[in-house]
Amino acid sequence: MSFILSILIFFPLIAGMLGFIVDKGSARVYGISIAAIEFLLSLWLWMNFDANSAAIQFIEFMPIVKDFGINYYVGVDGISLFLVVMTTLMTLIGMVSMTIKNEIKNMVVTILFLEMTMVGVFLALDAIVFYFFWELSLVPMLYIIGAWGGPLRVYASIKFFLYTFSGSLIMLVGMLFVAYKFHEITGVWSFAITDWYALKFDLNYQFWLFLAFFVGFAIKVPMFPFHTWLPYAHGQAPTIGSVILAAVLLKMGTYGFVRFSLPMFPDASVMMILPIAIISIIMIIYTAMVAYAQEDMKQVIAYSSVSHMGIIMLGIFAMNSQGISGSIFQMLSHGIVSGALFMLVGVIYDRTHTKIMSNFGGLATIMPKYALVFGIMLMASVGLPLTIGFVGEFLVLIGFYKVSPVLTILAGTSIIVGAIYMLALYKKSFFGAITNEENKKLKDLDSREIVSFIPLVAIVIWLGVYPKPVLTPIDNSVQAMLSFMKEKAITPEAKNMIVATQTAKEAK
Amino acid sequence: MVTPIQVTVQELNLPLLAPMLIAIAGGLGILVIDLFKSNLDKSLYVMLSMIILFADLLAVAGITPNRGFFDLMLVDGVSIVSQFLVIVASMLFIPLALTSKRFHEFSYPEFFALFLFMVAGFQFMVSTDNLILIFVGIETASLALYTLIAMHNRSNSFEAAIKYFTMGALAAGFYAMGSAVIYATTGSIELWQIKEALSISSSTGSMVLAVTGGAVLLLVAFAFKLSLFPFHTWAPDVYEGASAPLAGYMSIVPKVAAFAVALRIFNIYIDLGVESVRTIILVLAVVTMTLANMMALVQEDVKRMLAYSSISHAGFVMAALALGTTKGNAGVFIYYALFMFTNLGAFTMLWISRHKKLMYSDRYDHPYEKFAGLIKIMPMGAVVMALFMLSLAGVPPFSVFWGKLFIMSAAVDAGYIKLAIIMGLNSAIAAYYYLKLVVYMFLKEPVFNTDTIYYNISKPLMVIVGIALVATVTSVFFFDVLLTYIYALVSASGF
Amino acid sequence: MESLVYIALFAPLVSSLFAGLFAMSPRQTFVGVVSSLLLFVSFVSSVLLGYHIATTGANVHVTMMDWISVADLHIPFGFMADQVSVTMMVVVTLVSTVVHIYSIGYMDHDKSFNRFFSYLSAFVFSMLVLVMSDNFAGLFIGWEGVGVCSWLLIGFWYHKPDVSREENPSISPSWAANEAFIMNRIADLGMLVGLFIIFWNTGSLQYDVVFSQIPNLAPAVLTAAAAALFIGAMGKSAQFPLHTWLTDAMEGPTPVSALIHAATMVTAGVFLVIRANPIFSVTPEVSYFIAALGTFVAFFAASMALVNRDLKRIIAFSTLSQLGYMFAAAGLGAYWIALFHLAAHAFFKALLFLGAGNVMHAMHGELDIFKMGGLRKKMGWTYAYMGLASLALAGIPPLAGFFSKDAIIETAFNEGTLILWAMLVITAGMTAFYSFRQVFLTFLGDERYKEFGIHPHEMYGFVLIAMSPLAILAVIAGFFRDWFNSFIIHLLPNYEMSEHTHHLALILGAIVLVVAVSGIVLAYIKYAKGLQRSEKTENGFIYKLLANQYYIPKIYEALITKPYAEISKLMWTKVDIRIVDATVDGIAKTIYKSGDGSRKMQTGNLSNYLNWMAGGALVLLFITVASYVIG
Amino acid sequence: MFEQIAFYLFSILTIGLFLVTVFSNNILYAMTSLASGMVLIAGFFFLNGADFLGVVQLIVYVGAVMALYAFGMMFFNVTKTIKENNTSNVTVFVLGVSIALLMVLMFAAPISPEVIFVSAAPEPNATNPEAVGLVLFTKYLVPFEVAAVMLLIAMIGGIILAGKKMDQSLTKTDDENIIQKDIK
Amino acid sequence: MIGLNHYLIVAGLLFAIGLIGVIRRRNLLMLFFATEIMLNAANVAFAAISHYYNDLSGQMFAFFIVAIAASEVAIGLGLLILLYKKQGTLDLDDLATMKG
Repeated sequence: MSFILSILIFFPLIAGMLGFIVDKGSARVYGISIAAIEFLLSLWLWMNFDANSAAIQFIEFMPIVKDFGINYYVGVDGISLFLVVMTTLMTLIGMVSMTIKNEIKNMVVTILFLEMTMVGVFLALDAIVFYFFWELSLVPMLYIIGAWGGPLRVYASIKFFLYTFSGSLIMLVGMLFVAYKFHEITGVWSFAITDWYALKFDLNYQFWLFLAFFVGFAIKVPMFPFHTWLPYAHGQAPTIGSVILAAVLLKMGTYGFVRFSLPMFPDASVMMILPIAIISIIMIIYTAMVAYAQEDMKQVIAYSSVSHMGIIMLGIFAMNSQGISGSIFQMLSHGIVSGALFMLVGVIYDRTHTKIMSNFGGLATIMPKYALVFGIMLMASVGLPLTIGFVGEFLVLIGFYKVSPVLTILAGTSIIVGAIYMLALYKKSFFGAITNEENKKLKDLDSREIVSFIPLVAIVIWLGVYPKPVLTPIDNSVQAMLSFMKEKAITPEAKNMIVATQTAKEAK
Repeated sequence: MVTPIQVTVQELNLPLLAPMLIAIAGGLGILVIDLFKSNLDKSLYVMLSMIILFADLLAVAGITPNRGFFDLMLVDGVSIVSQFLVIVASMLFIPLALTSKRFHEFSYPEFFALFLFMVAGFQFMVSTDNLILIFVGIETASLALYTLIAMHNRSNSFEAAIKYFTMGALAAGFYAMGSAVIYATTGSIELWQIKEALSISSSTGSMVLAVTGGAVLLLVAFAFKLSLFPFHTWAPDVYEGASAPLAGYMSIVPKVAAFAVALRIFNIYIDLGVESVRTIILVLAVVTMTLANMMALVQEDVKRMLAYSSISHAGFVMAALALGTTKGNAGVFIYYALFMFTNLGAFTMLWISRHKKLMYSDRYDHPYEKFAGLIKIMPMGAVVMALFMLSLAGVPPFSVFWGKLFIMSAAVDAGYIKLAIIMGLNSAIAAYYYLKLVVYMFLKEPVFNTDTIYYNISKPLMVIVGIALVATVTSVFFFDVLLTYIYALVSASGF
Repeated sequence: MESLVYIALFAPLVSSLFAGLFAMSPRQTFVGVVSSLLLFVSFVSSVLLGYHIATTGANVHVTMMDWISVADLHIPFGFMADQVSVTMMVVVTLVSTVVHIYSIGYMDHDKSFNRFFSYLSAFVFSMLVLVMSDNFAGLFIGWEGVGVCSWLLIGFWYHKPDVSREENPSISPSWAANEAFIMNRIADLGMLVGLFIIFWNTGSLQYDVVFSQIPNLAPAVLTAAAAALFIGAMGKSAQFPLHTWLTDAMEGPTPVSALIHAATMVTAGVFLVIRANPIFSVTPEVSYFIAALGTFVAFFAASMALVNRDLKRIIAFSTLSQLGYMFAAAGLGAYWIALFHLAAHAFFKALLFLGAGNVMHAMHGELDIFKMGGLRKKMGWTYAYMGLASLALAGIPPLAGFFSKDAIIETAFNEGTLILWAMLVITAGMTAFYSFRQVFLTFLGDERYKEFGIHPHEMYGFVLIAMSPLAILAVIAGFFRDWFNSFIIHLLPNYEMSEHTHHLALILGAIVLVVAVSGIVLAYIKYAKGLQRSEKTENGFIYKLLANQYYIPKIYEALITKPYAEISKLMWTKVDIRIVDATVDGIAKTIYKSGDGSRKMQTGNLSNYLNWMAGGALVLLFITVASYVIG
Repeated sequence: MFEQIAFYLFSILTIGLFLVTVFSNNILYAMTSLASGMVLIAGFFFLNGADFLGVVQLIVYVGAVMALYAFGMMFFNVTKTIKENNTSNVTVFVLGVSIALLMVLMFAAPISPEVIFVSAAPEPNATNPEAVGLVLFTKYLVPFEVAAVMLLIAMIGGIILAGKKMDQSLTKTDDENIIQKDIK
Repeated sequence: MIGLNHYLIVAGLLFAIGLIGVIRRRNLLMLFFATEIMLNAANVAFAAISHYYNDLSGQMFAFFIVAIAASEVAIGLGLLILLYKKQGTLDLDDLATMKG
């Protein structure tokens, strides 16, 4: 299994191609089996991953365009490992919970393609390969939103595509410039990220390159004020689309910051802490308020995603292990929780064909199991300790406190504003009297839905209570990255700001 | 008394002429066959043309870069690359005559003869650095092309041919005048001599105006050929009026040839550091890609949209040419090599769906509505077309992406970061109208729920689409080879 | 001993999960019984632990496993039983055992019976985590855990719809639940910040490490940490200005009010101050503020209780008031007295609430004391319990409240803060008055309930028996004060009255007693005979002010809730859609429009095209000439 | 002196005649003036010693091209005054005069290249046609042949486009309606 | 003395006149006349330069321009006739079905 990463990336692709042959009626089962195998493969990867090593493992290298330094170069470290596992898991669960009836085969195949691109993004170590998967992921998502979405689906899908596409093209220019600089210095073309790490840019270059990459990543995250595609995309996407979009696609942006921006431009990153923190805080508070104003249940969760992504961004720019590890953990947690929440909205949407909260009320009486699962996910979303949502948020905030107490307090309001909109949602939909007579006939979760939620609930609690197996490998890699950044930083401010833990311990 | 001139055959280096001669002889042969026996089926001529083109290709492959025929012919790397592109594109084009429905032009054997003459014209055009032969080559090819367009025989195609012809004639006037100015300033009409002359005298004050003025007049002529703003106005109408395959062909072959010549001419100025020429070209390129993109956004017809998109792509490539680096120059041909398959594939898809009557619109053959819900009517067709569209939009790993990547990289390397960003943003704008078609095909309901879209399909057409598709999708595997080969040839030619 | 820690801690969790298994099935009495038994097991373990600690003086400390471990931040799941935590454990498990048993009777008609036990036990587990944790993060787990359980339990009858504030000041259970949760969250942010300050300055969140580092820390850091932690405490203990949720929390079932909103959870804030006393004792400014705020809240809450007509709300205000007392003590440095009052208060307040629950049960959910009266005849036992508890609350010797409250008032005097002392004394009188106003209106006088066709009946016998431990403790707890003092000073700093105070102790006690008794007497005169309402008083400004809780909920609604909702709406409809999104769409539209505009150059007329070409050539030539002329 | 007189005469006449061509509304005038202009252009050629070119100009333009135009003109029967919706004079004036000015400006500067590469110097002893022949059939043989192909194309193109077969369009006729004889 | 510049200026003027014709004319036939003028302008320049530089390349160029002009006339007339047969007009204003 030395080609495990390639298998992970391309297995869904091949299976997806073969999926065209499968009969329509069996397509769903086929999709679930493939996703399950893929998930098991990712678990195998995890099992065989050396958690004590911070290095990149399972490296595969094969030249594609030799003269231009483009190589098929993949590898996995603690930062990417769990994102891959989460991707395969959420794909599997999304597939299990899928209720789409029309064109099911196309859907299954599309999701498998999407899975390939998502896994590819997290495993790529060559900028062009990264870009390749990054862009390619837009296509299946476009199709999913556009083909199975709500009334505004075409607008939403095109907006999603064009917005992200524009940003990433600017990022591409940035990548090309880095490659050019690499060529200028070493005389060799290379797009390998690990090679790029070795480059030291002066401050001016760092700043502009950081901005170029920022545009690409920020739109994907999405950071304020680039976030407006998200409510449309979520609002219109079918459940599975929202699940994958929220759980995985958004993480690509934040992952990009960790993978590219920080190690490549440490000084610019330190320079940008304040602006990014301010944007993050705007994201946290502003979008939380907007979420509170929503009438559509799904839009609340869509905006809440933006708010949570604000926390993740903040953590990444804490420049210490707590913040960054916390961010990565929060990516996982947000992936699982928001994915579950979107699935939950999908459950009620399937039954009533509405997502407007005022149409509900008193659901807890009619659908107690549903209310229970929703309640658990809600608590995880607002960051209740012993659920997965707390660990990341706590680490991010504690990490950023080192940078700026005042900003941390502002960002910390997320625990308040987050509770406000989530509880309001829960109250409007689940509590109170049953206002709509038709809702009395609603069925509680069926066994298929329960099966798809149980693993999520289990993970939410497991990683809330015992996050160590996940946190340790992440932390190892993050610490290695931080000490590398500290080493590499050229300005004294950056050297001061970046907390490589080894030195922090010595200082004590 | 005139002294006799001694020439050895060796000196003439006749193999350089072989490819063009093959094409011309082939064309004449077809005419002769028609003389002896008329009423032969078009498939015969298609196959004959294929064979002739293949022989042509082999002849090109056998050439070692050299000068020949009193140094008039210049077959260097650029020439070989462009000839390859011209011939390969022609070979992809010719089988498109084998449609299941009859169209007027293919009932003429002369169509194929003219076509082969045209190919020879393009080959001459790129295989010399003498302004006369360039001019004669351009006109040979163009006159044949005008006829081919008009032979589609409906009012739109006449209109297209006349528009193209008239503007072409005007461009010819500019070319002639520009050449005269250059001749006046250097006393030569051979580009290598012009370059030497200019490198000595361009610095002297009084001549600068004439030197750049001549360049600008030539630029007008080539801007017309390359459809750069504001000389592009013919392109959308001509593409709309011409048959789909010919439109696709026009978006590749004449442009490749014109780019090869433009490269020879304007590289002189760029190399000599005449910044005004470079700036003008850059501005034209940027305006072209941006404006054409914007206009493509609002089109109702796919073919017309593709016309604007071709204009935009040409602007993109023109910018690479203006960089003046080997990478940029190689990028021109790499881009077209990759763009060729995708674009021809897309136009072939239009050709497959061509109806004789206008069913979906009063004016257009291929309005967007025609493709609505294509996924339900011909799923494979929709997927293939979508792949072409994504490739055109520059989504990796499809072929045009690599071209874009390379050219943007060239721009970045040359220090034109802003240009690269403009290119990027333009690609994003362009994505909209490509996506629009994808959206129509995948996300809308069909207008008529029939399988009439298949109207014009035939096996050869499917094969061509297949080839285009494979080349588009697997470009990631051959891009390396292509890059190495073209780069080596272009840099060996001194560009 | 370690296993006892685990048993005490996890028995409620097991109980909760067990009850949770049946949450969606119909009422099963055995669920309540099993839960109560498990809670009793927890209680016994706590008592055994307490005995162990009392006899050996050694703490029991266990570390279960790592929780979060990132870089130099290591947070384990560590639990310890020391004097403070074991006191809390005993109190919590005792009261909760009683409440569990009580609930079997009280909730017998509720179809969510099983679910109720699940929540209730979950609460106890969270509370135990809160008190037993050996680090601040663990405390925070419990802190949030009790918050959630409180949310669940306040909103237990979530099916009730929202009504206007005039009809029900708490609007609805679910509204009250959300209010409680969100207000607590506001305070929790302060708590979190406190944690951050502590971590980045000491490198740990373990109590022992943190406290041992205190001498090395700058005063400013300590002040900030203490202030931040106290903000956390203010939320959980419902101190002004975060107090409104507590009275609204009375929407929950009465056992919940007894357990959570009287005996245990609300005292978590006091517990935090006591637990973190090494920090607070070196930050006099914060401590003084705590004392002052506590005193103010004691008075403030009592004043609102004077005019309230709602049986449970009166008790809730009294809880608030008593929490003020505790904070006053803790703020003045008398941590052990605060803890003692906490325990004593837990007993009699829980008893009071449970008694109120009996009344409510009898009155079919009616809570307006103006509609009761004369219930003594029907509910003798309940009358006795409530009377006893009220006596204890009023601080009448020899009941528990006397010993604990008197000590606090004495402390205020001892510290020389006479204003605080005076206010506390006045408050004691008010306490006595409103307690007995409530008791008399409920149990004595004319039987007003008959007008409403209610047929009250006494609570089940087993329930009354279950309440008896609380009653007994409410009576005798005070006698253990000295013993408790000697037990607790192993951990907490002792607080000794000065010589001067000692001399005056008797006089001081007498003053308090006189004030309290006069309060009772006043209540008797006014209400024992029956309800006499005076229009004039009720329309008076002060009466209205108090009855409307100083209009604070309305102010909050007008200044915070409504503006927040409106601004949110504005942010969405105006900023997000009209500005941010419109900009994006605007760019797209501009591009599209310019496409439409430039399309016009494509007129289709060849002559125009030729003109374009000529024009283009002209411009290019012109540029050339211009650049030649210029440069 | 003769040269000067001839030059100015020819210049003024050609410019005048061509202006008539461009501005006249009568197609006959326009064509006549064009033909005369062409003759005078040949005069320029003779002035510059390009005898061969002059003859070619006369034969090709005045002979062939004008014959073709005349033929075309007769075909259309447009001998009368044509009605044109000419481009506005302002545009014409602005564009035309500016271009003229710019061209003059460009050519007015003294053209004195430091290096002139003479690649095809005429044989010193040969007459102009001989010299032209020598160059044309050596160095410019290839363009010459290509021009032949070009003329062939023009011929074929002309025949096809003006031919009868274009009268019925197969492109517009449904396949079922195409009778074999229409095809050829 | 008549210098090269004189000829070039005349050529330039003729070119401009041709261009004016192209701009102004709406009748296709008249338009073709104008393009012929432009080509002839270039020819004048070539012949003159050829003379002054004593180089035959210019005459060659002019020769080929004549050939090209002739070919263009043939094709142009072919198109013209075709258009006239189909549309019955030579006015460009009537030839604008494709636009936008």
